Formats: sequence, C-alpha cells, structure tokens
Amino acid sequence: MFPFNFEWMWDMSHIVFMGGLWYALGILGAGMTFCVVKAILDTANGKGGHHH
Amino acid sequence: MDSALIPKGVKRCPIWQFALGLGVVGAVLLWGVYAMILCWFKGLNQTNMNDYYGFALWIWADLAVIALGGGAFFTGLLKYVIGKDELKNIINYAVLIGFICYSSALLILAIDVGQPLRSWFIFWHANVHSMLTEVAFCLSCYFCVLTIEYIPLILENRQLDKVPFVHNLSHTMHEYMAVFAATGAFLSFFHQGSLGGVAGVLFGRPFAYREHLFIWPWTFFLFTWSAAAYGPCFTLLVTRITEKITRKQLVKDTTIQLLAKIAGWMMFTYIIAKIIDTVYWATTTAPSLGFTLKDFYSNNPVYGYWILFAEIVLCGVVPALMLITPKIRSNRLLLTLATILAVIGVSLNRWVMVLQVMAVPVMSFDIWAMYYPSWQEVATTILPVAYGIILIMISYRYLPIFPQEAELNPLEPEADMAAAAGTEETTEEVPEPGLTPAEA
Amino acid sequence: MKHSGNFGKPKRYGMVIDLDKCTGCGACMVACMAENNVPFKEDESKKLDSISWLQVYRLTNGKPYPDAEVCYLPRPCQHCAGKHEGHSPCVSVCPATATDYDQQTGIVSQIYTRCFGCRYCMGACPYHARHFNWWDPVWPKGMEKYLNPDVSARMRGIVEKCNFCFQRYQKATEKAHAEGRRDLEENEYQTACTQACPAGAIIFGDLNNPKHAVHQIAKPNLKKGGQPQNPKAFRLLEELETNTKVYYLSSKQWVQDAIHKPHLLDQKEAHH
Amino acid sequence: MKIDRRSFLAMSVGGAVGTALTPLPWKIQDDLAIWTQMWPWTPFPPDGENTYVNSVSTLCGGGCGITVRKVGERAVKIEGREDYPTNQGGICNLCASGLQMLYGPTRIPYPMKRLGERGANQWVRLSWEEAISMVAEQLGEIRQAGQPETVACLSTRPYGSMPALLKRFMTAYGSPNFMTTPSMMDAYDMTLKRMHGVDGRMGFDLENADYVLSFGSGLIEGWGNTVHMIRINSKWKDTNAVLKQIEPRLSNTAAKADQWIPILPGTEGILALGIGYVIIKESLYDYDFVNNFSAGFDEFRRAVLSGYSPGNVSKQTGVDQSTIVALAREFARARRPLALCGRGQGTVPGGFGEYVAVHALNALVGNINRPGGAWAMPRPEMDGWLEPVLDAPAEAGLAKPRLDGAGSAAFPFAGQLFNRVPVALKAGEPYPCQALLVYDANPLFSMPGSGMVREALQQIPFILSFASHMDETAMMADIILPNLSHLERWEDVPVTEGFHRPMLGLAQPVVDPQFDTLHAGDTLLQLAAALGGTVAASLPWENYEACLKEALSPRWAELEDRGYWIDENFTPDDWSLAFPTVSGKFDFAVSGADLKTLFAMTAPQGDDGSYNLKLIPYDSVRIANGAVGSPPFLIKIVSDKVLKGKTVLVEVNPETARAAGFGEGDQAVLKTPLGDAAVRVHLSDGLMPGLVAMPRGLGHTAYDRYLAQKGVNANDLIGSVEDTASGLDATWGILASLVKA
Repeated sequence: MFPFNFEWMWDMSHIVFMGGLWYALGILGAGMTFCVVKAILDTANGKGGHHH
Repeated sequence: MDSALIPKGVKRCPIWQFALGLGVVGAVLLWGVYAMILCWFKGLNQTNMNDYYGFALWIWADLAVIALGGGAFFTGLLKYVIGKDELKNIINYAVLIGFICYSSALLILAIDVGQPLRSWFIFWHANVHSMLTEVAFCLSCYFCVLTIEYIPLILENRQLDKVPFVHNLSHTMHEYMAVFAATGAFLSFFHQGSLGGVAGVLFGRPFAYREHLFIWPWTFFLFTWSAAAYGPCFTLLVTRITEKITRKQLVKDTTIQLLAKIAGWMMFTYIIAKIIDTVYWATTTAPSLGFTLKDFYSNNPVYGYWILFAEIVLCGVVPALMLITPKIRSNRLLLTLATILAVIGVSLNRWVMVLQVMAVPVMSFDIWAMYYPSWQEVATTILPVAYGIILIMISYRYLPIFPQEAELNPLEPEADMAAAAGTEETTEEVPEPGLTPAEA
Repeated sequence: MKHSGNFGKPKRYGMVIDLDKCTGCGACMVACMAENNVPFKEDESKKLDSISWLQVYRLTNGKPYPDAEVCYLPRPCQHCAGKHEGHSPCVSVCPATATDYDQQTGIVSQIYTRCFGCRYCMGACPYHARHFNWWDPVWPKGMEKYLNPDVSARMRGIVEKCNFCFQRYQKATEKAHAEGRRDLEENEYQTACTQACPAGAIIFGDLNNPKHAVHQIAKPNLKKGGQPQNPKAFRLLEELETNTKVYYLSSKQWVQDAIHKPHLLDQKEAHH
Repeated sequence: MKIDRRSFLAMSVGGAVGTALTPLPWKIQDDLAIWTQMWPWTPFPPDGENTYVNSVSTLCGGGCGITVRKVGERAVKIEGREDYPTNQGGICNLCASGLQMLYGPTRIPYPMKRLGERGANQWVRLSWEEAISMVAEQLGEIRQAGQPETVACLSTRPYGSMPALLKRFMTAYGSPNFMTTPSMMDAYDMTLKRMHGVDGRMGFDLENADYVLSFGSGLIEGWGNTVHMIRINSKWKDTNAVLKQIEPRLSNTAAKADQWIPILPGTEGILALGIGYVIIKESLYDYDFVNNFSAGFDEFRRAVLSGYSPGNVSKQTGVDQSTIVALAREFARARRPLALCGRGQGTVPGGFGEYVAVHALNALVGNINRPGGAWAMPRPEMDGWLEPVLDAPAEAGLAKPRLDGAGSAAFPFAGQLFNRVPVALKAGEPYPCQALLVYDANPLFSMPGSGMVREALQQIPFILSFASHMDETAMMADIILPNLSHLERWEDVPVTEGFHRPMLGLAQPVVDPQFDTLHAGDTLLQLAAALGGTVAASLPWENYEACLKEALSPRWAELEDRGYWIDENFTPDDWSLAFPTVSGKFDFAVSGADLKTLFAMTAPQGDDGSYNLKLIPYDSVRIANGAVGSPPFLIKIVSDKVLKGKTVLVEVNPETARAAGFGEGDQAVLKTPLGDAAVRVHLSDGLMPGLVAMPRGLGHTAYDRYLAQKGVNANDLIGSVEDTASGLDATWGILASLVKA
C-alpha cells in the first residue's frame, strides 16, 4: 500500500493502480475538507443561522 | 411524539405502527446478528461451504447487492455528470439504496473472510495484480462516496438542520456533489468491473474464463454494464414497493419513465453484448481449453441449459424489450414486472458467475459439487435485507427523501394542523426551498 | 514475488508420478500429513472439508463388470508456473500477496500468517489443491508432541496447501551454504511423499537440471511451457496452460484418454 | 437540558473523531491481527536439536526399518530406512502414523485392575509391585492346584524373543497352551511340513519370479511385508513380469495386475486343480522334478484328472474354460512361474486343500527352492538360550493335550489352532481355561466369529493383558500390565512372512517411556521371579535387555551396529537334499492324506436357503485390521466410498443392487446368520454379481473417537468355519442378504 511495504515495487502496475487509489482518496479527502472548512467559515460569517 | 423530527409537509404513520414494524424487522435482524456472531466466534465451519465451494451464498449476495446498488452510481452519473436533471427526484432514494447495498456488501465480506481481524491486509499487503484487490479498493472508496452523498440527506433532518454549521455543511456538500458523484462513478466503473474480473480471470476455470481486453477480461465490462442497466431497475422496483407500502405516489411518472427508458436501452445493449460473449465463449474460448458447452450444463442435478435461457432470454431480452417499448413501460404493472425480471436476471447472472463456477468439475475425473447453504448463511444473508428495510423506514420517516412527496400528496388541513400542533417549536420555521437536495 | 536469495541457477522443482506403479496405498498422504502438521478431526469422511495436501484419486474406466479397471492418481499441488513464470492461477489472484511463486525454485508457497481467508485462490485452482481451515486444529492431548517445528501449525480461517516440503529445501540449502556449496544434490532435497512412497512411484527433482531423473523422464520442452516430450507422460489440464510441474506416466491408453477428454467419462467416480 | 444533550453529542462526536486521529485504533488493529497469528490455542511446536534414531516398526507385520527424526526429546517423524533391505526407504501408511500411536490418547498409562463389569472400561490404578504380586498370586494358586495347563497364552507373532520368552514362561510354568493368532503362515507351515517334510517356514523369491498366479493374495495390500511387496510390484512393472490376480473383487492388487480373473469365492483351490489338470494332461510339467524328485504324483494325478477338467472347473468357479487353459499354458511355459495363496493380507488361513492345490502348481513346474520360486526356509531360532528347567508339576501340565487340539490325533500337523479355542471352551473339552495371557493381540476384534470369541473370553475367570493401547480385548481383561509402546522398547523383529532371506531387525527405544509402563519382557521376568522355583530358574535374566542380548548373542554386535542382520547369501537346499520326507522327495500325496476329501470345498456357514447373497470381507491397505487399530491419519485417508460418517459402505455389483432395489449410497440392513448391520450400498463394477464386499478393520468399540463406532466389524457378521482336514480356520465369507433399512 505504501512504498515502504516490502511488496511494493516501482513498476507500472503499482504506479497506475496505487496512483488511482491515492488519487481517488485525495479527491474525496480534499473535497470533504473543503466542504467542512467552507461550512465553518460560512457559519462564522453568520450564514444559515436563523434560530441563534 | 416524534413529530418534531418528521419532515415538514408530509404525513407519517403513528409511532406505534412504526415501532411495531421496526420490532418485526428488528427480530429478523437479531436472528441474523446471532448467526453473524456464531460465524465470527466459531468460525466458518458454521457454513456449508467447503473446499470446492470457497465462494458460496455470501459472495453471490455480495455481487448481487452491488449490482443492484448500481442504481446509485449510474443515476448519479446521469444526473450530476450527464445532466439529466429530472432524476433529482429519485437520486436521494437511489443513493440510500446504494448506501444500504454497499454497506451490506462490506458487512457480508467481513463475515465471509476466515480471518476478519486481518482483513486490512488486503490494503496493507495489496497484490495489485489481483482483481479482488481492485474490488476492495474501489468498493471501500466508493462506499466513502456513498456516505458523503448520504450525509447531507441526514443533515437535512428538521432538527439537525437548525444547527447553522450543519446547515452550511449540507449546503456546501450539495453544491459540490458533482465532484463526489463523478469520482463515485469512476470508482464504481472499476469495482463493478473488477467484480466481473474476479470470475473472468480464472484461467483455471474454463467456465468462468474470458478473453481479455488490455488487462481486463470481458466480464469486467459486462459487469459494469449490467450494473448500470439493472441497478436502476432495482431502484425503480424498491420505489414501487415503497409506494405500495406507504400507499402514496412518491415520485412522478416522468422521472420513473425516464429512468426506466434509460435502463431499458442499457439492458438492451448489454444483453446483445452478453449474447455475443456467450456465443464466443461457447464456440471458441471453452473449446480452446478442452471443454464443450455440454460439459458445463450436463451430468448434474441443477445446472442445465435452462439457466442460460432464464438469464439471457427470460430475464434479459424480455425485460429489455419491455422497457424500451413506451407502451409497455408506461403501464405500471408491466413496468413493475419488467423490473422484477431484470432484478432476477442480474441476480441469476451473479449466481452463475459464482456458484456454477464452483460447481463445474475441471479435472476430467472430478465431480460436480452441489451445495446448499446452512441456516447461518441464510440468516446472515437476510440480515442486510432487514437492516436495509430498517434504514429505509427510518430515513423515509425522518428525512426528506422524496422531494415530490409533499406536492404529490397534499396534506388535508386537519392533519396538517394536527401535525403542526404537535411541534410548537417548529411552527415558526420557514422551510427553505433551497435546501431540498433536488434544487441544491 | 520475492526471491529466496541468490542461490545457484533458478530451478524448477517438479515431480514425475508413475501411475503404473502407484498402488493407491496412501502412504504418501500420511507422510505428508505427518511432515506438515496437517490436523485431523473426528469425521474426515466429508472429503470436501478434509485437509489433505496430497490426494489420491481413484479413476475408473467406466466399464461394467468384469471389464472395470482402476487407476490411482496422487495429486499434490501442481505448482503451476502459468503462461509466464509465476503467473499461477492462485498466486495471480491472491489479494494480500499471501501466496507466493518462488522464482528461485518454482515452488508456490502459502504464507499462513498473511492469509486472511478470502478463499479466492481456492476458487482459482482447478486441481482443488488448496484447503481451507474450516476448524481450529486440535490435537488430542499428548499428540501435539509429534508436531514438526519446521512447519507452523495453521490456525482456523486460512488456506493451506502442498509446498513441496519447502522447509526441507530451506534446511538443505542452509546446510549446503554452510558447507560452501552453491547447488544441492538431487537426493538432498526430497519431499516427504517421495521419500515414503513404497512403490517408488514418485520422483522429485529439478526439471531444469538434465542430470535429474525428473528431467530425464518427463523431458520437458522448456520452449513450449514445459510440455512433456516423453509420449507416456502427460500433465493435468495441459490445455489450460497452467504449466504445471507435476508430470504423470501411464502406459494405459484409457488413463491417458480419461485425463485428456472430460466428456469421454460419463460415469465418473472420484475417490479421495 | 438541550444544551447538555448537545454538548454531550458534540463531545461524543468530537471524542470519536479525536481518537480516530490518534494512532490508537491503528495500533489496536495491528495488535489484533498479530494476536490471530499466534492464537494461544494453536500449538507452537518447540525447536531443538535434530537427531535421528534407527529402529524397526512393529505396528504392521512387515517389520520395516525406520528412522525417527527427533527434535529435542520429541519424536516428530517416522521415515523408512533407506539402507534397510526389505523396505529401502519406503514406509507403509500405518507405520508412518506410528507417532499417533506413541503419543495417542488410547495408550494405557499405568498398571490397572478392572472395576465393575468386564468391558465397562472402568479401572483402578495399581502400582507395579501390587500388580505383579496380584498376578503372581493368581497364577501361583492355579499351579499349586496342579492345573498349570489351564493357563493359556496368546501372542500375535510366532517368532522373536518375546513370543519365545512367553512360550518359555508357559513351558516352565507347565502349560502346553502357547498360541499365536492364526494366519496364512500356519497353513503354509503345514504345507511345508506335509509336502516338503520340512519343519520351517515358506519363503518366496518374488523379485525374480516372472509370472505370478495369485489366488486372492493382496500382494500390494498388506500380504507379507507390505512395503517390500509394493517394491516388488514396481520391479515387476520395470521387468515386465506378469501378475494374474484371481479373486472375486477388483482389489488394488487386481487393478495393478495384468489380468483380473474374477472367481466365485471359495473355489480358488478348484481353479488351481483345474490348471493342474491342463498342465498334467498336456504334459507341460517339469519332468525332471516330477519324475526324479517327487513322490505321490500318481495319486495326485488321479485325484486331479478324476474331477477337475476345465469344463467341470469352469462350472464351479465361474472362470471360462479358455481362461483356465490359457493360465495353465502360460504358467507352465513361463521361465520362473510362481503360484501363491493366502487371501488378502493372509490374516485368515483358509482351507488346507487350497494351499496344497496351489503349491502343487509350483511343484508341477519345478519352481521349488529355485530362483523366483517357493523356498523352504529355516525358522528363526533363539539360539543363545539354554533349555528351560522343568519341575514335576510342569512336566505333568505339559503332558496334557492342548486346548486347541493342535498336535492331537485329529490335527497332528497343526502347530497351533487358536481359532478352535472358542469351540473347545464352549464344549468344556479337554478342560476349562482358568487364565489367559494376551500379548500384542486383539482376538476379540480381529478373529472371525467375534461373538464366539467374546463368549469364550467371558468363560475365562482371569485375563491378563499386556496391551499398550486400550483395545477390545484389553477392555475385557481383569488386570492390564501395559507394555511399552513400539517406539519405547527393545525388540528383535525377525522378518518372516514370505521373505526369502533369513533376516532379523532390531527395534530400539526411540524415546523415553511416556507413561508408567514396563517392557512386557521385564514384566514377565518379574512375574517369573515372583512365582519362584523352576519358573524363576528358567527365566533367570535380570532384565529383558540381558535376555535379548543372550538370545541373539552370536549376532548382537552386528544388530546393534547396523540395526539388522541378514543372510544375503542364503540359498535353499538343492532338490536332492531338500525333502526330508519318508521318500526323501517332494510329496504330491501330502503325507498320505485323502486327497479327495482334502480338495473338497468347505461349505460356508448358514446355508438354510434364506440368503441370496454372499458377504465377503476384504482387506484394505488403508485400514488396519489386526492387533493394532487404525490411527487417525489412517482413518482420514479412508475413501468416502468406504466410510461415510459412521456408516460403512458395502460394495455391490450394480446389477445385483438393482435387482434388490438399491442405488448408490442407499441405506440397507445387511443380514447374515450371525447378525444384522446397518450399512450403505456402494455400486461397484469391480465385484462379481451376487456378492457383498465389506472391509475388515472397521467397527471398533474400543480406541478413540477417531476410530471407535465407525462402521461394522466384518468379524461380527462372519463366523469361524473349521477346515475338517486341518483344523485351520477356512472362513471365506458367509451367506447374507441385503434388505431395505
């Protein structure tokens, strides 16, 4: 999974396959972080809070 | 009692009725949980699997629910990426069904492996050449996507939505959902495919083996294609069942017809591909490996040519033709019949690609191995069904799953009053139209 | 696919099993179980959950009395090399790299502590050479004393299989190393079944080594995926291009037919 | 309240997220995985220094050389000794499972005395001193009462120092009743005595035979020395020697043979005579041998020609006339033809007439004492011992007739006939048996007519067992003085059954005694000492080892050094010297026997017309059926077409099964005059119609859960049938029927 695992080889299959995995995980992670941060900022700016 | 949690403008059954329903399904769930605990603590000797049937009922259930859950990624793809905006009216439910299917699949896998506590080795010590690794990676990533898609729906619960941060979070997530949905479609393409690849790469099993395109056997593409075709049928079928149970129309016919039409054409093209695949396999692939078609369908008590006919013609060609024919499609009863056939068809296909693969003898002096599941296997397979029903019950009751429900089922004034009276703290609340997922 | 150190030229250990000589006595199975700490349980008559790395099949010619004929066929793991060295049906599918094709010896081995029991390899193997530990292995009190320390006892929930007694290869190479030798003699590394067979029906050695009996008898054509050039020799499921390392000899035509043409045998009788 | 709930929720969510971000869950995950890799309930065999100890395995009758790998004090693997003359590295499945016997849960851990009913398997532990004095007291009383002959002793093997020591003990004690469990060697001994005039044992130079007619001998299934025989079979494949197997069932031997000749059970001797008929009629016999070195040929010729024409024989045996003629011609024209009998593993002797008929074929072609032929061999002797000392009570006891009638006027040529003991005890003739010593034998399980054996054992007031495992007979004992296991003890192991060289192996302790057990030889010496007098004087050795060394003194050094002794250069006597009969020649007339009666078939038991099938037992190489029960590994390799769950499958020809309404795997009740048993049917094209075949060695009531209560003991369903001509057990199947369960 990581280059320090002993199964790891710097060959095409690992690069493509693991690249795909980390790419997908990256998008999901970054996307969620972005959403959370934006929501925090929006809340701080007083958006969406009708009841408080 | 719980009316404060119930979405605005819709009617739900009394809480006792709801609780009773939960109790009945919950009992089934507990039975499944008991079987699951037996499997975990006593081991897989609780099943009727054996060295010939290393893959059995569970793996079939796994493949089947993932195919059926394919409605989520394909509807998402259609709506967010291709831009079929009409589907906003069913996307929530498609996501929920997908979420249930995928979480069930993961749970089944956790029971199925002999050493669940080591199951993370599939990530840690991944063999990138294995189709199963690809399945595991894409499956778990896509499950994250489904969770991301499901979260805003939860956050829209009337009470949660009052929290400004929650409100903002669900709002933002809706706004950028296309990014997640696109990633999900990409992941789904690969894991549906690699599930097909699981069987197709088995060059030691001529019944399963298929020629390759690049690194993928044909079953890779057939599985993705069939999930995209048959998955929406399951979404439609479950929607229909929900409508029957709640005795209300929940989604407008235009949405249903659109999805049914798309599914029909997907199925039609898929089944042509499947027929070509089958013919090529029967006439070229299998003979090159020393087998004739007869070897796969004779000398045993169950698997005959009937299964080919049932899968491809009866539950493939027939529902495809039904769905692409507007006249038939627009008849509610026939539409339901077509979706039922389709669901059987794809389940049968997954059965064949798991169970029959295990049953066919390969060495000339070997035997056809027959198998029937133990009660523990049946119970753990029903467990996700019970869990799914419960999740649908709760979600339907407390979350705005169907954007068109209120419009299609206007509340009678008294009922509306009664509903409103029960929740004085919500009376001043003004529903914000922008929050419904459909318009986000 | 790791390499077990740089020790001499790469080898392809394999077997030749003479079916004319095999009497079906089962000493090979017992020797294998004794060498490899294979467990046993109260009822072993359900052969599909009975762990036996080496299975002796009983083939019949399907003819009625008095023309019935019987041939025994011992089936260890076939140690497939696949289309290209290392592309065994099982090794290629294991998601957790828990089964391994050793490029130095051609032996397919199983890493018990790595396997998490998904059983994909079992589905992939057309020879049914792989067995799952459906139960925790239990030895009656006292019997655990005979367990071989060179082979770890397996735990429930994982797959195991024949590995040509790899521990013996390791011991032999260690000894050779210590003595400053680079190569093993043919008799230095033999599997437990080969050693035990009273009929001398199993021959084991390096298929790459022209001096070894297995090479001389099977005459593998290394350019054609190891196909035997001895007309009496054949391999199981040659058409699948599994490129196995276990060759069989039989002088009986019906045996050769029965192996090659599945649809010829309608009345199958598989004994384990 | 609301705030509280909210902050509680927030704290929970926050806490969960916070924990997930720490390494803790990952660490737990990792620890759990590591835990599964070393579960405390999975054994972890400790390593240690590797050593190898050579010995001889006595579990099966073969007496193969073994080398046992030890790790520290533990024996971990038994392998065949590559430099051992008989097995040359090979090993049989039973001996390879030997460590399961050594360490197994069925070992008898200490001396014990029966508590409660016989067979109830309830015991009290005794100290060795107590136990030996109790037995000595019992035996002393009987001797004191002047009835030493009423004590009998049963041992499995006839040869070696342990049987010799037991026999010596019995002699000194004053009993003529030392017996061994019956086997084909009894019949061959008798054949040798009556046709060659030799008091010795039969050997076969199988390696050099080029045409073998086997009358039902399971040559590769445990007949003779299992591993040696399988090696020879392989050699036959290399040299293109021919094997013709004559038996009703397609056994493994038949499957490996060049031709399987199915024959109606019980008519094998008739076929041999039919073959003899053709050889004589066509004058294909060896003129030199028959004319110059044999006597009684005319009588034999007359007997054969009078009733055994191929036509007649074909009718009786079910073998085609043409096959009979072809067999005769091939046999007579082969360079080194050899005819053999001893059914299956030879554990039931069979009728004497059959042995005579078959051995006469060897004589007809002159393949006696020649390469590739049948050889008269000397018996292994204990040459280092002095004669036992006898007092008056001993002399008186020894003068009494034997319980089994061997050596009496009725059976003058028989050495021992344990099969007759149950009948004799039932009749109370010639006298009751007051005590039985059982060494390394399990007659209650292994002898046909086990019901009768049980009755006989019930009649004996005192049974002493030396068993090291709790078998059926040991469970019937009053006192058990457990022997060391085969890997804990010294023992000389003469290689006998059919082997054509004088040979002796030496078993030596591989591991220290695992339990509080004692070498049966030492026990016997202590018993003798406790009895005192001439018994003690006849067994004067300090311990068994000393006694063994003395017995083998001329060969001891070689034995200790190599682990075996063999006379590689042994050649049998030349024809002119080979036959110490009255005529000095080979005796076709069998020392004046009435050949017509001798060759008559012994009818199977229970012929009352209500049975339409015949049950035949068969010996499987994968099931131990003698004194030792199958260890777990053996039961594990038994086919599921033989044993399924706890039910045995009987083989039935598909045609016969169909006629009786049975399909594959159907449940049925197998009925014989001796009892019923629940079985399943397995359709087999390898069995003559009209027969039901059942493996021997299943249906144990003793031993552990891996073996006990699985299948049926064929000996419960098949009675012992006495051969009137010899007293030998001629049992070969029984009438039976199969009915729906």
